[in-house]
Amino acid sequence: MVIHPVLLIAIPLITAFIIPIFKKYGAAIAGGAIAFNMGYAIGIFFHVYSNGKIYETIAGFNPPIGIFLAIDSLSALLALIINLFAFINFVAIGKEANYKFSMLYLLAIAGSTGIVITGDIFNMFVFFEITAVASYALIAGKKDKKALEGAIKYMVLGSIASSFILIGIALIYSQLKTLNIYDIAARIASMDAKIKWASFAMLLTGIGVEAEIFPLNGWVPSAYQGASEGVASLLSFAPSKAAIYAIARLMLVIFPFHATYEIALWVGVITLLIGELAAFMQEDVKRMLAYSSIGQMGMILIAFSLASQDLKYALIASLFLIVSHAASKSSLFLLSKSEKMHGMASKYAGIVSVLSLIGMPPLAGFWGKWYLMLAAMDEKLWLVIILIFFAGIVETAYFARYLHRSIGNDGELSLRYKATMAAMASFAILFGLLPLVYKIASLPLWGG
Amino acid sequence: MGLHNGDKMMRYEEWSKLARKASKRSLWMVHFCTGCGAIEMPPVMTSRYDMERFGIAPMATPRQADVLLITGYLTVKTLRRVIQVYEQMQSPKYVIAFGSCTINGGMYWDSYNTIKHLEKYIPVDLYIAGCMPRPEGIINAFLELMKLIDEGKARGWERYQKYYDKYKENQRRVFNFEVKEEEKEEKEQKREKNEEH
Amino acid sequence: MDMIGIAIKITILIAYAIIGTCTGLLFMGIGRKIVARVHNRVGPPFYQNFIDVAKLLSKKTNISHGWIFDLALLFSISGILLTLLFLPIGGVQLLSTDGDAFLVLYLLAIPSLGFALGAGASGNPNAGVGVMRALVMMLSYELPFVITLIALMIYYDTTSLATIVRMQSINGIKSWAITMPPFMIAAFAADMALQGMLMEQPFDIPVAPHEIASGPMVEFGGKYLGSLMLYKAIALVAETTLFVDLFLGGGVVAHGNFAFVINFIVWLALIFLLFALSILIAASFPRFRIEQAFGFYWKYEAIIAAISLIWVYIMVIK
Amino acid sequence: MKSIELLGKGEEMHGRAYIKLSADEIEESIKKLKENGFNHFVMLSCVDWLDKGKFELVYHMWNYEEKEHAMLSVDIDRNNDVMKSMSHLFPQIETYEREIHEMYGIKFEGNNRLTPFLLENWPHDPPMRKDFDSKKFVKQMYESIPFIEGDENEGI
Amino acid sequence: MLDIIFAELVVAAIITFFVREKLAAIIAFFISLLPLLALLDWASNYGFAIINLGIENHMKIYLAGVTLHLAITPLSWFFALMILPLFPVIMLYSYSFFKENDGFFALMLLSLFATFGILLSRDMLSLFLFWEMMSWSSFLLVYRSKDKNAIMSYLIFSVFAAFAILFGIIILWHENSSLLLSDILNISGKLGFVAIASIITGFAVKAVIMPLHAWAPFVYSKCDEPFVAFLSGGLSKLGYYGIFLFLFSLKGVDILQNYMTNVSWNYLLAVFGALSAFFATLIAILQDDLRKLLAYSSIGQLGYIAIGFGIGTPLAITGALFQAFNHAFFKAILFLAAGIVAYRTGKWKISELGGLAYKMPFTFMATLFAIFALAAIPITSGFASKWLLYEAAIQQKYVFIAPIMLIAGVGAFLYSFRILYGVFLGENRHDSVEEAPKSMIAALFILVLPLIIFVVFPGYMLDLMKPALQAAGIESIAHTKFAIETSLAKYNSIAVLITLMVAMIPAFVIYKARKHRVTSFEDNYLAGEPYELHKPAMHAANNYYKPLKKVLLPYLEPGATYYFEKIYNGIKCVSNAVRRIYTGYVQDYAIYVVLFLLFVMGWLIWI
Repeated sequence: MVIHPVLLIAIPLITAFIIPIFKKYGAAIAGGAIAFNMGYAIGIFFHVYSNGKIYETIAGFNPPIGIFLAIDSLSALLALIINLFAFINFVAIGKEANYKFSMLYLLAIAGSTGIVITGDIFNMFVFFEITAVASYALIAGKKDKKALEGAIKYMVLGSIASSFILIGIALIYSQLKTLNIYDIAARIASMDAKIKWASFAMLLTGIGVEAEIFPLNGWVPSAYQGASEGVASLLSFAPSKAAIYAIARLMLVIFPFHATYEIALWVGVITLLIGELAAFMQEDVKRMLAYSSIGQMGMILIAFSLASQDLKYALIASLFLIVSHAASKSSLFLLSKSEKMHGMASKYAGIVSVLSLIGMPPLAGFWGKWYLMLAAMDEKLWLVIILIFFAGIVETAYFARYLHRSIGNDGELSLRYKATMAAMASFAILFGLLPLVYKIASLPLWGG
Repeated sequence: MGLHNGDKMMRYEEWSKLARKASKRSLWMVHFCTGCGAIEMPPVMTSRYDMERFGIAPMATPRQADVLLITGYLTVKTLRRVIQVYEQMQSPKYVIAFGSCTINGGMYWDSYNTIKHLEKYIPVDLYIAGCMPRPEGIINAFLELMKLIDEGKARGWERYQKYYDKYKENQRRVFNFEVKEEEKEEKEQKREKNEEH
Repeated sequence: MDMIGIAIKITILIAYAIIGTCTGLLFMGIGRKIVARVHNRVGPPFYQNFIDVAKLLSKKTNISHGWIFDLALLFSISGILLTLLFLPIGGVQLLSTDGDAFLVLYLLAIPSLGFALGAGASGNPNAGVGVMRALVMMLSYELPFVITLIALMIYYDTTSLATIVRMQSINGIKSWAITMPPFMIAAFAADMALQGMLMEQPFDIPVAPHEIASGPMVEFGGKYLGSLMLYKAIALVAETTLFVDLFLGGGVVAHGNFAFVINFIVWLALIFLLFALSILIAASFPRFRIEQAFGFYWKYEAIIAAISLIWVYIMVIK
Repeated sequence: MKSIELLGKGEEMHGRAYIKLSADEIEESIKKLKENGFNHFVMLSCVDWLDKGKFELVYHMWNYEEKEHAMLSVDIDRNNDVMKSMSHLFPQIETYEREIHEMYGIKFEGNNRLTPFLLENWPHDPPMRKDFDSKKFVKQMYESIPFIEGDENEGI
Repeated sequence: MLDIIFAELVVAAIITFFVREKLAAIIAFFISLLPLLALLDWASNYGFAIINLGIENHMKIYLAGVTLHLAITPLSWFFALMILPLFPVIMLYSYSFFKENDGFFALMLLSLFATFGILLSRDMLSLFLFWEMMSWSSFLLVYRSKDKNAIMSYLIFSVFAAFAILFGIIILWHENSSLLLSDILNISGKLGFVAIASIITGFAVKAVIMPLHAWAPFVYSKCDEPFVAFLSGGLSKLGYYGIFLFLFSLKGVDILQNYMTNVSWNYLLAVFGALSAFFATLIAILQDDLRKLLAYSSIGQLGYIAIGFGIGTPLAITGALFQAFNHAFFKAILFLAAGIVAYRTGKWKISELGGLAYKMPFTFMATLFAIFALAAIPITSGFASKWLLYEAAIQQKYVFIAPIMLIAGVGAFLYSFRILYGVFLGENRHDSVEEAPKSMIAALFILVLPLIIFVVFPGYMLDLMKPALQAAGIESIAHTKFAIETSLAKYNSIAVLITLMVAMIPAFVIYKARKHRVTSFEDNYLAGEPYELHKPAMHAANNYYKPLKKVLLPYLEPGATYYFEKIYNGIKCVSNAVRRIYTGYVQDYAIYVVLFLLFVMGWLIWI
């Protein structure tokens, strides 16, 4: 049967604009839309899982002009993660979501899914804008001083970033007269060298702000701290994952050169170190988790940069890391609502996510670290391995302190909330055991 | 404390002659230095008089000792400790009492809290006269004790077991300073005398 | 080994056990005589210790503190007899082919551990403190003794006492270990350790009668004290024989058919000399404090022993 | 004599200052002497004047610079023998008071350790008082206890 | 057959989370018997023939796209025999130890799953995977103790160990591109050296060798007893299993050796072992807390095994394995006994305990036997193992190690008597205490059993070891059922036993010759002072080795934790410096973005 991935974006956008009309039922409609999105994303994932890539053009125009969607193994998995966790997160947010909140929520989901599955670079910029705006509003949703401060910071940096992306795309368009990523990749060699590097730098910086790379992630701590738990969890799996996917698309497809690989690798390493060390002495739980996710982003960037040298294991590592980070970090953000881990479910969620992040076996985090090490070993990057180990130990230190501080049984959470947390955390186990990620990663990449 | 009824009376003749011979030549003593006799003990041990040639050695605890030396006057308070030490010793055990204070109270004959006749409370095998006997006297006493053991006459510890309840009765009376009844009404008369005084 | 051989061996073992006890008691008596002479006193007859043991064992009432207290009695005599039988005495290898120096070192621990248990079970605080001091003393004198032991083992490249005695008695006195310079130093250190092992005066801290009312032996009376005296006697013989075996060729001088008798006499003489030496040291030294004793062994003695060990090591490597 | 000048009364006896005081003056006079060099409290003694019907408590103090011994004497009626405790001035007074209480039966208010001190469980009235006839007590107490005669009287 | 066991372990672990603690204990007990059955069945049908199972009949587990190879080998069989019996005993012990079921049994079953996995894994990935499983399942058991030091130190050290092993494994994998353990032979040179060294340090952390032991005292003294019995008895042996595997079975020693020929590297392991034996024993003597004392004594005894592996001769390795076997059992007994004491009196400090021997006779007997084994008294199997180590040290003429080992052995007497006297003898201040529940006593005496078997037949233990040693290419030393023969001397355990019995006769005669009367505790000689007058404190066990402490403390002062504290503070000030980058002002962040852009362009265009 014919699969139209465009629905993944269309449905949430349409429902987002319908909701203001039925104010009372806003949340219910949004829930329905997200549920549809989840189901459809699972369908697409298994379709791609069984018979490879899907290309689709919209409105009948052929590539250079028409909007072009391309879903390969990487984007299918990311789409699945974003929509799956979006639905669970929405269940967790539950009643607080009035119609304004659910509208923004839908926009953010639509934007992130759009980035992931689009094949057109300008289209990706548009979706970046949508997610960025939605996230500013969502962060500011909590209406207290910290939230506003976080939102403003994110907005300032976000706007600078989008302008850089636009310049980057303009440079490419001026040279190659096409916006289709597939075309750009094919004709990148014919670009003038200086403009090529300039566009790469612009794009990397622009998307980097969203993807929390080291110097560009100033907004991350205050944003995550300000946002409410639901939004922080959303931020941790949707926009940042989409952004790191965009960089991956950049690295793997458009600029697969050695120079860009080195830049990305060392930026990733520095982000990892800065993230972990900053988190080491953090007292506030949310800020600590924010710095920790910066660190994890750094590690994913290292994995993708290694993947760009088409090392067999690096891609598997990056996928495992993304899955593990999404699952455990969002459940930890949800958990940070109550100071202490009370009751069996929250203890289960907290401990499983911490163990997955540290890299303990059967969980996804372990496989991520294992394959990352194998890939790094292929490249004989001794210093990188040592630094990853050091960062790992620092990470263990502050997570151990976090686990110790959260012993105790005050801070009551509703059963629904705890169930969602446990569900998210158990995805780390699920992906750790099933050979899904391993198989999907070995499929041939699109456009590479 | 003291004697448990389980420890049935030991007949003296059971003892083999050799055992008495051995215990005679190896008397281990613990000396309870209450009064002024304690200072007489060091010269007995040192080279001039040297009691070790008779096999007599000073021991630290009553468990290891055979002879208990009471070296001076005993107040009621110290008598309680002496009896505790005596009962911790393992029979056959002997008691040698020094000086006139243990025989009949000595110069403290009229003091309200010193013990007058020691053998009322613990069986004494040998008294040494003198207001603190000289070392020769002590050595002579030990030899005398050896002769007694040899002839099987030093059986103070057996008397203690035989008349155990009598000893205990005396000890109890002295510890609680119990005085007979007739003494009570004398006290009443004295009180009236004081009132009108 | 057939039945007759075993029977002979058992009789020899029993004979040596009795000889060990009697010589021990005899030497203690003579020791007290020597000390008396030093004090310019007449001193007890030499058979005094036999009388003391007989008196103790013939005590009418014996007071014990429960079954753990009785362990002391059982372990002490059996442990030290066991140690004695594993030593080559006067050239006669009793059971020492079956065990070696480490076994003897640890066998010495059985009686002291038995005592420690018995003293502890009595509940008397003096006993507890006494046992603590005995164990600290053991820790302190073991260091120099062990270092000299290892020096010997490395030199003769064997740990079994029987072979050490055999190698030292090849050509009589000339082949004794003490004739070689490094082992002279080692012998000095080991002799100081022997002083601690025998619990003679400068190191009789655990059984100090004045401070802790004779330490572990506070509650021991009658047969318990008797067994302690027997243990002390046999221990005296065992420890001095160990020293003789290690440094003085186990007293083996002659190798003829009457060698057995001559060796036995030489062994007796050597043991007596050693014991006399330690008695003389005892008579002329006040009792140390426990920290001083620990410092003495672990600083000075250990250094002396270490020098001899290194010297032997260099000799062996060349 | 320095103490006599200080307190204004008392006379010199055998080279020591003997000062007669009443029960309530005694406290501040001790304090006064204490500040002026009499920092050594020698002892507290008690004399039982049976015929005069009074106890005489003497507080002995010594001055090291002046090499002077001051004796502050107080008389207490024999029948209501109560005296204020001075242990807050010199701590060792408490022990002396305990002994005097046990031997003479004088009650010292403010001294909360008047427990049995030298005589364990002594039921009779205090022994050091003159009216206590110790010879008679000995006869009644110790003579009344019988010797232990064994029937076959072996040994001694 | 193995995969059924693995499946059952996991299922049981999940079930016991939700079931009441009594039922959970029963389930846990029966499930933990399964691996033992696997052992016996392997021993019976393969017999002791040395069959190195080829790859083909390995059991395969497919996990996240990777296959794990598992099979029983002679070496893992011997170590399993040492570790696995602990589990059913601990389950039996904790049947009445825990009041409510808060996941103890489930986590113990997970640890059993991981231990069984480690022992069976035939390739480096599964070894590392199960090793990590072991560290996090035991971490969760440590996590129950709710003590900051224990949690943090345990997790950090475990992760450090894991990374060290991972570093080694990826190098080995990279060199000969196959994860199978049997293929590590053809690696050499600098990389091989670094790999083996890091793997050994990784395993050394769990084997509690001195410089890496800082986590042990905290963890041993804060977690609940049954787990600590497994931790010290079983888990440390896994560390040594790893060391043995990589050093001897896979010829790690030669790799280390031929890289730097002048330095004999395994001697370094022996030196660390000797230091840890010596210092841990001295520190153990001065401890007042019972669990801390047992913790340091455990580190000390483990030091012996490290010495044995360090010396490396067949004699030394046999001694080390024998010592590992003994240590697993007598240390488990001691910790379980400490658990019983705490279960009944609720106190840890030795100075507060006292006089429990007559109230808890069975516990006392079991502890007495364990103490004899610990202190290596000749009639116990502890002596045979230590004797072998001493022989090996003298044979190799290791002048530095031999005296330290012997002194540590003597030091063992001191703290073992401190336990006996402080806890069981002396004045009894806990009258209401009664004997431990049946299940605990049964657990203790099951553990005493193997120690007794090898008392009489040390030779039998060497037969058990023979297949493991042959598999590693080390020939076993000559031994009959009773006696062990080495080039230096012979140790005939049965001779010692019989002579002791015979020598016991005169003592028994003296004992029976005279009747004796048992007096009460009050009738003690207190310089004549009657006890009941004012009940003086009679327990001499608080601050028991005061003179020794006064002499030794200045030398032992800066403990290992001091140095790790310094590292922790170092990282702390680095992280403070890093945190200062996030100033909190948006304009700084904006400048950062622009600078980053210029940096990237500059880098790309000019370089």
